[in-house]
Amino acid sequence: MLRSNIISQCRRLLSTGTTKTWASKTTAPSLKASTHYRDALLDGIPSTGPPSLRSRKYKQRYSSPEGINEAFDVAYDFLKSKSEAAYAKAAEAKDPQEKAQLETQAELHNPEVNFNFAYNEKLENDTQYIDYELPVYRELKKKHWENYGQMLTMQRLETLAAIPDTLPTLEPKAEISLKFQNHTGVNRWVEAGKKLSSNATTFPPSVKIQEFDALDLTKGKYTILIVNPDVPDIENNTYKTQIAWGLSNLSITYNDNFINPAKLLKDEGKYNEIISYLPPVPEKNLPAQRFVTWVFRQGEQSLDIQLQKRDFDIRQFVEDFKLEAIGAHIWRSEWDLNVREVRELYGLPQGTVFAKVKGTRRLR
Amino acid sequence: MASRGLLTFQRCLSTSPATTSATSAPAVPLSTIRSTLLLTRTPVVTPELTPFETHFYNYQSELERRLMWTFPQYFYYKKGSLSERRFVKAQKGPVSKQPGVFFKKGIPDIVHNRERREKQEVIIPKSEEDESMSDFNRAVVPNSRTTKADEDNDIKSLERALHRSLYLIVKENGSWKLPSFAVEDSSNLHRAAESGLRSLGGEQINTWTVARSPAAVLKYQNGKLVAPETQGEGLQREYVIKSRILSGLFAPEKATEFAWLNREEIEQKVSPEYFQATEFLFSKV
Amino acid sequence: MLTQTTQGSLKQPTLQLLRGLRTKSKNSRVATVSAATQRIITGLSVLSGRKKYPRILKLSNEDLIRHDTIQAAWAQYQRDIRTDRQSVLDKQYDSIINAMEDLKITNMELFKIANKKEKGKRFPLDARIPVDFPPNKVWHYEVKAPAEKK
Amino acid sequence: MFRSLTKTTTNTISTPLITTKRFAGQYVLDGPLPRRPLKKITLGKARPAIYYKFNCKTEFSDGAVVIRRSQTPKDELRLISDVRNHPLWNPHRSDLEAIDVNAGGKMEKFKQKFAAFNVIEEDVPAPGAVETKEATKKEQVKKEENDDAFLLDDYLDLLGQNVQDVQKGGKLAVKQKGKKK
Repeated sequence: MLRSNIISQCRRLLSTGTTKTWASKTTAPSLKASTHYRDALLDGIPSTGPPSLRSRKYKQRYSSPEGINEAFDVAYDFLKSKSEAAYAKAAEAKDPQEKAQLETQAELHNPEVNFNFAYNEKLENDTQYIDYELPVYRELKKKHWENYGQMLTMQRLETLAAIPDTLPTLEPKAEISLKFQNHTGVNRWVEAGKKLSSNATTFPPSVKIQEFDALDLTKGKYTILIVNPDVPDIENNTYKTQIAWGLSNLSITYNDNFINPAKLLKDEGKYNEIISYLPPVPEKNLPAQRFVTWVFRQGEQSLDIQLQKRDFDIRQFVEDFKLEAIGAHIWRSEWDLNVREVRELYGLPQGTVFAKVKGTRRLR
Repeated sequence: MASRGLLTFQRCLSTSPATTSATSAPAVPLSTIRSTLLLTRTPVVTPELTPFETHFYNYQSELERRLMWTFPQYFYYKKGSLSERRFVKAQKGPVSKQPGVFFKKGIPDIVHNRERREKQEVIIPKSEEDESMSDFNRAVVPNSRTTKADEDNDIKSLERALHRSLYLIVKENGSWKLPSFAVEDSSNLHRAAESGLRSLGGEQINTWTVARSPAAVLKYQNGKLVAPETQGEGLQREYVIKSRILSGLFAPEKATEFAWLNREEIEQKVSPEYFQATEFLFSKV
Repeated sequence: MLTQTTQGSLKQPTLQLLRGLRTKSKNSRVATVSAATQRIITGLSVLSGRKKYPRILKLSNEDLIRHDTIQAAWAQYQRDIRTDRQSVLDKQYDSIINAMEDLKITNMELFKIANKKEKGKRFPLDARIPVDFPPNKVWHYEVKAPAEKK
Repeated sequence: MFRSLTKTTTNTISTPLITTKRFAGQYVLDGPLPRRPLKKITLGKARPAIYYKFNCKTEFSDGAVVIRRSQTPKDELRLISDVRNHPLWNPHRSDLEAIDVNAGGKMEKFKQKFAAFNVIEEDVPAPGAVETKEATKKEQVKKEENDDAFLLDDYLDLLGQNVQDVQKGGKLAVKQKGKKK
């Protein structure tokens, strides 16, 4: 014990690089921390200070808590032995689900993996550091998503009544993020439930579908439907649902899962556009319209339907084609000064101006 | 745990019909039943720490010491008193801020004579050790956790391996096992075990029976151990009664070989089948 | 400061403003409180952390991950101990059940005595919990019969 | 730039402050400013009270040592009498004398100090002994009891030297008169 301590102390002083290696069976680069931080992470903070601090002054001032190096060395060996056992089990496992679970277990407490995940971009991931092909990063991301993103999205979907108004319920399995990539400069991920200007939503959104489960993604295909349940139906004095955009037969991988114009152009002919994009053009003096993006697993079947009419019964559609909803997103749109330009751009007729209703009285 | 509880409940329910049938059925002859004593010497000192535990506890205590509030000296030592002067004299004060001096680790941040970025080390003033000190005043010097019996590896001593549970085993017919005694005139199992122990090892022993109900049953067929679920004719049964030794000693008058051993040593002494059947009774601590 | 001047006994006392006159004691900043109040203040200030807090512990990114790793390893270690202990307890419990069931078949008399509830049973008075360092006399070899209860 | 900044600050100071925000959602109406702005403890910023503790080596009467944590500035503590040498907790040990538990304690000191006044047990005070007030009082009470079967609690003795019995009713006065005669 004492001897190993002295050796590690010497190594710290000489800083010739760490000798610690995890029991990883693959040589994926994302299972190793960047060389800049690796030695400090595994062998303790060097006398020059932690590499993660930029300023020389703060590097000098920093001091680690006492006893952390010795405790870490023992903890690392302990976890590594557990990891070896899990890898040995995984080698014998037949079921891919079980194998993925064991591999996750083997890498979940690897400090390098945790370091990579904690301090790198998680949504627009660099596969050098975060590789979602590895089950451990999917597990970490799933925990991260469940802690905030999933709860937020579900709360917005339920409080804005998108859930009973479009589809009866949702058991979220994948993280759906949405963004409008265009010249307007609104190039941020849209928070669920946000009101967007009609200028920003002129062109179709880009959708990111992050799967977490261990699936065979080469076979499974995906469908995206964007529906608007707040289209005024003047004849019946009510609202009706219209489809704003529909895509099917989309194929994704764990890392390449951002459905944006670039990807659609590249995959031309491989996917099916159920109906072309109709941007939100809400009428004046109506309450905000909800645009709900639904993402489905369609299995191995091909869905080659093309719709002509915008009026849409999403429940019937889902039932007909046996789609499995895995995630949803929502944004809202209200009339603003840009609506006229959008209508002109898409050659739409002029919108109706409704009478102003004071207060919160609803249309009957 | 719930299913386990339910199991006992079912067993309780099933006792009543079984009782009536059992009374009518002929009992197994008492000569085939023996009472075995599992006599434990519980640990005298706390368990030894593993390297992981040692380092982890050290790290946690260092973290706590770093986050501890400053020691309120003014509360324990009255201002201007002799004890306060002695206390203040014993302390190593922190390095305070000096004009024109560069501090590599940052300018000292001292409040109430404590560097706020580090743990506070309070030294308690000690008077010099001398002959005149009474028995009450002398410094506390703990005894060693290892004893002479440990050095000699005296397996008959109760003062060995103070951090472990020790169990009494005896050599019977050339093999080591737990001491077992015949049950005479259907008294009861725990009495038979305790009186048997005294007849073998003398009256100078103070034990405490944990429970009257047996902790396990060992079954022999033709002198060989069989599974505890086995039923049938010609079985020899040994019921294990748990007990603890509190003081006194086991000193057999006859030349009976005996030993006080911990779990690992028992594993080496007894036969593998015997250890297999009884291993869950021996504590790992 | 307004003070009364007594110049001329016949005159009415007048109020005159004096500058720079000290109105409080020299150590006016030190609150002059009674000893009892001071005791209460001292006692309360022991409970208050206002001047006793050390600085917040800030860990660098590397150290934070190292700390989390230690905690994860400890949690795993404790879990292992827990499951181990539980499995032994399960075995012991099953063994007791099995032995009692067996005793019921073999000898009803013995079973009835073994199954009897022991009312008012307590731990022995001379049992001791483990200590960090052993006593001077580790084991007491002589046993005296305890005095009978009156 | 600088000037404008100063100007605005003076402006804000000169304008009377109507509302002061103390906590989120709580407004205190027009009044004097609080001397020190009340500090709001935000989520995750609360700090637990970790008092300074010493590792105290505690030695039992038989030499066993445990290390316990204590706020008292002591790193050693020695117990004289505890469960390890008390006859009650060691029923099977013959080497323990039944030592007086209170030896050297407060009760013992008290007894030593007031041994001279221990007259309650004796019926007749020793000749030559100083008659204390208590003794006389006791006599009085006894007489009273004999005279009139008036029961007064003996417990008054326990209260101390200068105790005066409470006069209840007029009977006592009558007796005193009789005594004076």
